[in-house]
Amino acid sequence: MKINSRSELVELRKSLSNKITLRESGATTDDTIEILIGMATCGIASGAKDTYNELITVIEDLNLTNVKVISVGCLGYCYMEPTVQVCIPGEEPLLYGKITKDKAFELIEKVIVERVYLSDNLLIRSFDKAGASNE
Amino acid sequence: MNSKYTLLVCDGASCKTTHKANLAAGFKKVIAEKKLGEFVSVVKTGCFGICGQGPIVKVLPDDLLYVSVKQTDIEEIVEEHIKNGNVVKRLLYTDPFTQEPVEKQKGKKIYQKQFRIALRNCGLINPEDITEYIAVRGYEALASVLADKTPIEVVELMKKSKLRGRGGGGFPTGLKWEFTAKQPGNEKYVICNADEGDPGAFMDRSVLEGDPHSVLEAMAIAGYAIGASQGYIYVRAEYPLAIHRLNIAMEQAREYGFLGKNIFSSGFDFDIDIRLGAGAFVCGEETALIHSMEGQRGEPTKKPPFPSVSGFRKKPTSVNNVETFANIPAIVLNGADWFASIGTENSKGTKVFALAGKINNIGLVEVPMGTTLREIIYDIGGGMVNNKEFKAVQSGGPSGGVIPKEHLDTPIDYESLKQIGSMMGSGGLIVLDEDDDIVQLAKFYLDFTQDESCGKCTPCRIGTKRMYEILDRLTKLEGSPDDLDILEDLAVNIKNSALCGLGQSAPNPVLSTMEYFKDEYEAYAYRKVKHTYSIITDKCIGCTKCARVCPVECISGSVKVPHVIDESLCIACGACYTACPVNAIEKP
Amino acid sequence: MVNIKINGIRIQVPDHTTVLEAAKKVGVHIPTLCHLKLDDFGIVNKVSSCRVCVVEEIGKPSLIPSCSALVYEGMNIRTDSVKALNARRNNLELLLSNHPFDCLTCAKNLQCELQSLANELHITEIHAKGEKMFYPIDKSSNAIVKDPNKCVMCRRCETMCNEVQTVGVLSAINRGFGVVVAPAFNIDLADSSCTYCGQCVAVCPTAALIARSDIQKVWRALANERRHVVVQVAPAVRVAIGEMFGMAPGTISTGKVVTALRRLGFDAVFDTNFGADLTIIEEANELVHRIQHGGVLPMLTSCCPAWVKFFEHQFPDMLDIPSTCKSPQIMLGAIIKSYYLKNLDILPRRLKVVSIMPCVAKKAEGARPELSKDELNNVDYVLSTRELGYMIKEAGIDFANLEESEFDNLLGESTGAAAIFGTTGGVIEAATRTAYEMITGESLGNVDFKQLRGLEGIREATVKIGSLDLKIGIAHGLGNARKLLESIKAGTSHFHAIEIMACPGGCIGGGGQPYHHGNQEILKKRQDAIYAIDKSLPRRKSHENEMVLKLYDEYLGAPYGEKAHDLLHTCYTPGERI
Amino acid sequence: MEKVNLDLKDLDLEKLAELDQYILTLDDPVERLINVLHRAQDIFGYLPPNLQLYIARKLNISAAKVNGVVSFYSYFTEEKTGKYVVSVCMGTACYVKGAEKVLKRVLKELCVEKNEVTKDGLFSVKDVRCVGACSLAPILTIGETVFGHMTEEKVPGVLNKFRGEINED
Repeated sequence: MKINSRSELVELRKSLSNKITLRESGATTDDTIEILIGMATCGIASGAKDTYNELITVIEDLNLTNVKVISVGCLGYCYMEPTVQVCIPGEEPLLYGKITKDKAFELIEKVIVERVYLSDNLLIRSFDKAGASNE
Repeated sequence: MNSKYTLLVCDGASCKTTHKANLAAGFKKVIAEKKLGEFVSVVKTGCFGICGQGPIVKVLPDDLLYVSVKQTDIEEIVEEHIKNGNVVKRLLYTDPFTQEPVEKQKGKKIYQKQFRIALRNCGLINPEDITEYIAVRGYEALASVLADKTPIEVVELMKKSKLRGRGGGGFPTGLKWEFTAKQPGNEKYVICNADEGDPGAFMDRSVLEGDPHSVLEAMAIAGYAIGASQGYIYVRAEYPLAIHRLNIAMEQAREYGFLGKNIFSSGFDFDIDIRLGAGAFVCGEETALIHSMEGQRGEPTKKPPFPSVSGFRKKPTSVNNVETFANIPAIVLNGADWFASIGTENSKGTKVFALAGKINNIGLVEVPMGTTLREIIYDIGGGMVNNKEFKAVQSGGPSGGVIPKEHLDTPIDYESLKQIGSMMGSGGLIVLDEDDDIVQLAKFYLDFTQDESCGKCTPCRIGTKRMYEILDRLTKLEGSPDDLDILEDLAVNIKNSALCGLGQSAPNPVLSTMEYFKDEYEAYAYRKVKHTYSIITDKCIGCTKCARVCPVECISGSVKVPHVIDESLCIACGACYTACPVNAIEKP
Repeated sequence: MVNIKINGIRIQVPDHTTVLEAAKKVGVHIPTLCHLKLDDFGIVNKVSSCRVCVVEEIGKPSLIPSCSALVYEGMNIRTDSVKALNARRNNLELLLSNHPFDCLTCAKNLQCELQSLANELHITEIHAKGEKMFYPIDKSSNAIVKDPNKCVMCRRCETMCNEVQTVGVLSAINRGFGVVVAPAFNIDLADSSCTYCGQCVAVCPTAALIARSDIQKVWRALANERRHVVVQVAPAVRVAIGEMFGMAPGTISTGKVVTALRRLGFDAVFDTNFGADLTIIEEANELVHRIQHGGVLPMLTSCCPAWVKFFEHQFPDMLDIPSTCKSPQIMLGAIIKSYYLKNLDILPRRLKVVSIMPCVAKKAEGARPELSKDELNNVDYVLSTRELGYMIKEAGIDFANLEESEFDNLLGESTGAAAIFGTTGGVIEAATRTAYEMITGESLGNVDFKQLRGLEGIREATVKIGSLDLKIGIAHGLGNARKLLESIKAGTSHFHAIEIMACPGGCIGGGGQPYHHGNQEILKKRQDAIYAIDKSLPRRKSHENEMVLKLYDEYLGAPYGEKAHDLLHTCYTPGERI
Repeated sequence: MEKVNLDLKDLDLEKLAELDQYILTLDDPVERLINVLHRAQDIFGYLPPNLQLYIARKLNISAAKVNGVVSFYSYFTEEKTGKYVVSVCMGTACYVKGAEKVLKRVLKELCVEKNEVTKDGLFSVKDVRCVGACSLAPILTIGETVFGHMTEEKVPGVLNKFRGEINED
């Protein structure tokens, strides 16, 4: 689909805004839960691929139709790889570190299903960033 | 009362367990009682990271923090702030530096030392899905320059932002574009230098893997500004994932018409191709990079002529690195003034650093220029592993130098780092602790440099080899005090007379370590370095652990009796040092 | 014009002047090593890699290479700052620290640019000693010895081999301290498609690339009383050898060379120019034969052995177009080993033919198997002009003050046509003089075909011979030869005859000549001398050489005939390109 | 000197066809020599002299130029490698955390020098510059697999995993 003008682009972006507000603040009109997993070289070297596959398996096993796993780049927390960000509509997105394959089930079960935190893996987001959602 | 508030109530693990507070429920209850439900919503959030002051409540859109909030404070917050619009000053977060209560969170250094521009999308969007990039205003910067600005205006914007090259030298990007734009001729090129060869640096890789579209978009903007319709990304072959994602991104960008002919119906054509590196550090130097792209040995040529005059295929070429490009869409969208408001006087914006070495939080950080090393290492980096003593931080890779303790509070920018004998380089920061041998480290770097020297010019080809040999002699205790003079002379000469920037900076690891750790060099030169381990009798508890791990069985002693190392047999492997539970072993 | 300041002296110089050139104008000398400038041939080696010519530009942190840095308005240079002087010394010391110290027995002793620099900068101690590069010495070829351990990475040879000659044998291999200039995979030169043109040797500042020395073998042959040792001297030698004895470039010393050779003990001294006249008669006949019998055209000259090797390796599918004539040295060798030999009462093995050549490739040519008869080479030993100079010096002969004498008359007569073989355009001019009279049957009044002379890399001319417009092409330097060959291959050029010489300038600029160290003035003087010899001779057409005519009469029979074919013609073998 | 094999007949025809096919897709294969070499190394596993010569002929450039380029870049290897290439990262982060010891142990375990192939053809060892996963320092990679936080002691176990694979074949 070719975008021919700035206004077309802005229209398209507006239709996609839920994606970002969910990840930034939890605000969304959708009810899809997103799990972002860091899949850059450092993440993969720490086992992110295995975690990714395991997350998908667990989600399928539990038949969680509103949970999407999305591979993203590196957040910079290399010492805590693999890192996972859980974005639940209406809640501040939370970041977890060292979510290896064997932690995947626990993450889904506790965070998504039971809605409690995995306190040992909780990672403090330590940065602010140049805005994207403001115009 | 016409705005809708959101209360973000800390529900982090720490707050939950230490205070056993159920603040969120409390707020909901009070709000319901006061019938304010339609004006305010309560959202439980994760930890804000200042757990010592928890529980915390963040009020949006006022964007201010109340700390140490107790059940008994709920009533007051709702009544005063929500209903009457007055800030509850006694609960406000206090800035630890100024001791002032902070009313606004954003833009102030509260706990977030990092500010991400180049990495703004890394880890937040799916790099293989262009719609996610579009959702964060992707390609709007390109759309806006094509719609509203002439190429000259884009160059002016870049000049005004004062963005400087993030690859090493720190040359102003706007000026580089201006030189290239002013050259006659229609055939010009934009090159993205993604040959991140500095060992210990991986920020460019992260950007390419996490946010490839921002680079593509910026290259198109550069193409428009300088009058080029073709760009190339010169990327290390050692980065297969980055190459894979770039290829996907380029394909999607073409599909959406962000690359190719007549972009945004503006008549501007621009496309990008990938050229692979093949393992040569020197190809980070722009003339060497261009030769490599032309299928030649990656040997630098003298400048001038600069690539902006005669570059790829002898045509005017602008070479910028990945991180530089990654900043550009944000600059276009937020304005040059916004960017120029961040950082120090001569170094604007932020810089990404790759933190590694003996530090707890190894990873990538992006901080405003002017942040001190102490903040990076202790506040962001989480301090030293095992609480060892900080010795120095090596910055700028093989072209940079070490920065010792006394300069930890230097605000980092291009000039200040140069002044203390290091350089920004690509932004690798390797943290060293008391166990690290500085002369060995210098030797490591010289080994790297002489191995990676292209071999073209005399000072680099032979000079770095001789420097390495001297360091090797010294560390084997075969050197002499004269060697120190020869080493320094060589270093100065190479710096003065090598052909390319890499050669000229190759001696930096030695020059800076000699400046700050002269005594360690002298210890080797005068052969005062003790190269065996020994046991501090007073501290030894006779646990026998050291004797058991010693590979040459040179430790003797019986249980509960202080042990002794036979120094004539010790091979200084350090096994005993690691094994000792009571720090009774002294290092050489 | 721009205004600059050098060591405080203000000077105005044209744009695009280098700092080095500008400094020269104010009488400031800056040492150089890798720098090489041969403007007339379009060669500037500007790698700026040795860093021996660095100077300080006030206000700049790094030193700049004066050989390639261009001046600009307001530039302020110090060539004499301590910073620059130290860097030069230090870099030279570094080069020396990686150099074998066998100067006393080195082939380049007192001819070595590195050695001169060490003397100039008065280096008496190497401070940073260390490991030296080690690569085996390549003595595989009959022409060139390559000792990478003496290489200073000036890359002049690489420039010559690739950009000027387009032979493409040499390249920098590996990197860093281990870098070496070598053929691909560091194979031996003999296994490569090296043409032995010797241009690398001509520009190498040290002894990393030198011509193989045959002096000892020649001394031994001369010392053995049972050997009959004869010598021949090529046309370009006599205008250059004087330079080795302090004589001005372009001094004609034909007679002195003959005297010197006799004093060295050669039993007979012959003139390769005789062979050249013979070549012309054969070549002109071949050309006329090809034109009149619809043979392959154009015909290419084949006097230059580097050129022969070049087309064998680079154009193996075009081996039918070069003339089948042997080169003058080999023709003369063949005649000596047959015609001359039959009047001597000795075993063929005991007759040794030595050639004095301006060339490195001639050494390899002498050893080509197809150029031998009954397992005896047409030529046994080939000495370069330089080598003859060394022998004369060793024998204590005061060359500059020698009396002059004549070649042995049996194979010593020659014409002006032969003399001009030594320069680009000469062979084809000589051939034209003969072909003209052969085709038209008329006597040629003005023999100076000036349209064929000059120093441009590729020249074209049309000579009217009766009703025929003879189209002639000339190229010197193998890069130019390649261009011409490719245009023929592509069918865009149509010539009757083409002359090619591998070295820039022709044989006067040969790889075996006294080192000109990049000074093209010397080459021009040599060329002038060649034409002066031509002009001074009573006979200027090869077919007027009475000795040559007598040779055909008595021995060879008809030109381009059966016996001539057997003795004076050869064949070519396709080679690999590597 | 050891004779260099320059016999083009020793090259696998099928693999050459694949390389030719790739070269055909390039508009300027001479400028893209490095890409051609990458592809050739992907197909053949390494770049032996006769393959370099083949590429030179194919692109109509000198073999010296091709070899000059191949020998300049450390990513290209002219020697056959083992079935598994053990790459020990020698980036600074790994270095300060003891990568040298790991490398030494690997070489000792396999009884080889750097860039040498073990007798069974299974392994060859090389040191590489920064893999870019500094948080796992010191790192060692075998094929695509990354082993982080390496110690000398872990080396035999890691290698055995790959030895085992062979036995199972």
